[in-house]
Amino acid sequence: MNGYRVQLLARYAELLGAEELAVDLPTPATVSMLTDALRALPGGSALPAQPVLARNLRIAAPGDLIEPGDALALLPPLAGG
Amino acid sequence: MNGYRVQLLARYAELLGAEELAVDLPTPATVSMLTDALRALPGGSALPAQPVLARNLRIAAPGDLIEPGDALALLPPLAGG
Amino acid sequence: MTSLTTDPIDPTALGALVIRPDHGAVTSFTGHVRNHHGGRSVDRLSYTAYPEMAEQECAAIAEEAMTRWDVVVAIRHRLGDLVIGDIAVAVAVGSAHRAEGFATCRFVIEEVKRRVPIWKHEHYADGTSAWVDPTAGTERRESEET
Amino acid sequence: MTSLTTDPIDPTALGALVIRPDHGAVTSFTGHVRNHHGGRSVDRLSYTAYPEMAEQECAAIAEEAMTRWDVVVAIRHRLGDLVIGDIAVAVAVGSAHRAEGFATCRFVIEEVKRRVPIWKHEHYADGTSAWVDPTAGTERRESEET
Repeated sequence: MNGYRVQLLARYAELLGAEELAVDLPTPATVSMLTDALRALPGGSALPAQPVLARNLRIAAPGDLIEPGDALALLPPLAGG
Repeated sequence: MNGYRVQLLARYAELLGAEELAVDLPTPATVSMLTDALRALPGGSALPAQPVLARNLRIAAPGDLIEPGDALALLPPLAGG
Repeated sequence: MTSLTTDPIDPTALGALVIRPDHGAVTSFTGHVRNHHGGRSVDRLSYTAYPEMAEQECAAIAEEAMTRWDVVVAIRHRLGDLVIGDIAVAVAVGSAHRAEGFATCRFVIEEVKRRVPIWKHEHYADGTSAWVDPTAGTERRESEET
Repeated sequence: MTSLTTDPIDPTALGALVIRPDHGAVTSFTGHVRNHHGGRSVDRLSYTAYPEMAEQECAAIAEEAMTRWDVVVAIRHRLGDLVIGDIAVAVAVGSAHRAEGFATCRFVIEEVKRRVPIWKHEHYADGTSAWVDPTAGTERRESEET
């Protein structure tokens, strides 16, 4: 098991009641393992089935591997501009 | 014969050495009669064969009639913007 | 260059950043806070970002535009509380010719809306508020978005 | 509204004229004095107009645009002496959506260049000067004009 820190942005921070969470996952861990773990948390059921995760400032695919120390952030649908 | 006052703009004022000229023309007079008369003046030979004339703030055709009291202006090729 | 700001955006100052002595054209777009959205009356809103990624995306968009066209690009997006009429986003493009200025400016604002991680929380006249989700209700989005 | 001015043009102020509370987009174009033209080095230039007709044409262009699209249009053209980088012409378009903002802004600047009786007298680095004639030398015009 390894620990991962995830930032939650905008509406997702409200849903999960935190701007950052720590999640433990088996190794090797994928993006979808992390997002599934987040969806299992209180408030997490309102997340989409495959919420968008940024890994090191780039959008990651569900099957991408993540590593402890990665900058991870869960992004609601963008609404800038 | 009637008298017509014509404004000369930009380069055409330089060519003809005046910002406004008075020209006498037989009645009825057309745009091309006026522009031909201007081309016969000193410096006027550098004008194009059919220079653009505005009559009452609208571009006129060579065959259009002009009347004394019309706002007449000879316009070089536009270069705004 | 920093694209995110909590200060009011000044289009004149932004345009001055992209003008070169050999360039004759500056094409700009500013997106302003509107008084309505999705049929509801909006009083004010606040923008929040994932700042590190938003800065990186803005820089990447400008870089892509400047690779594709012979232009200079500046992007600003305001964060925090805004009221009706305030400028939320501004794009300025300096170019030699206006055709490429218009093409670049349109490209950049489309990419900013598509790629930059920024979110909008609207406060309505009836006292309620909501996060804007452009993926919810395609019809509304097409008719409402600037 | 008066389109001709001898004062410096402020894009921020012009944009403020076209923004309505229900509009989210302002698209702008500014044309600036360049340091070269037709292969010659330009120091400064002066613009002169046939003012009554130029005002009428600017008003007519704005009116045509506002008939064709649901937009608010402002046009400014500066007259008199300008130096490199100065704004010679500015168009600002307020709209609900950005597509019509871009379309209108492009239409207006094209029409201003095509129809508004204004002339440009360029002063070159070598001390000479000339009236610009866009009809003389089509190739140079296409490659040089903003």
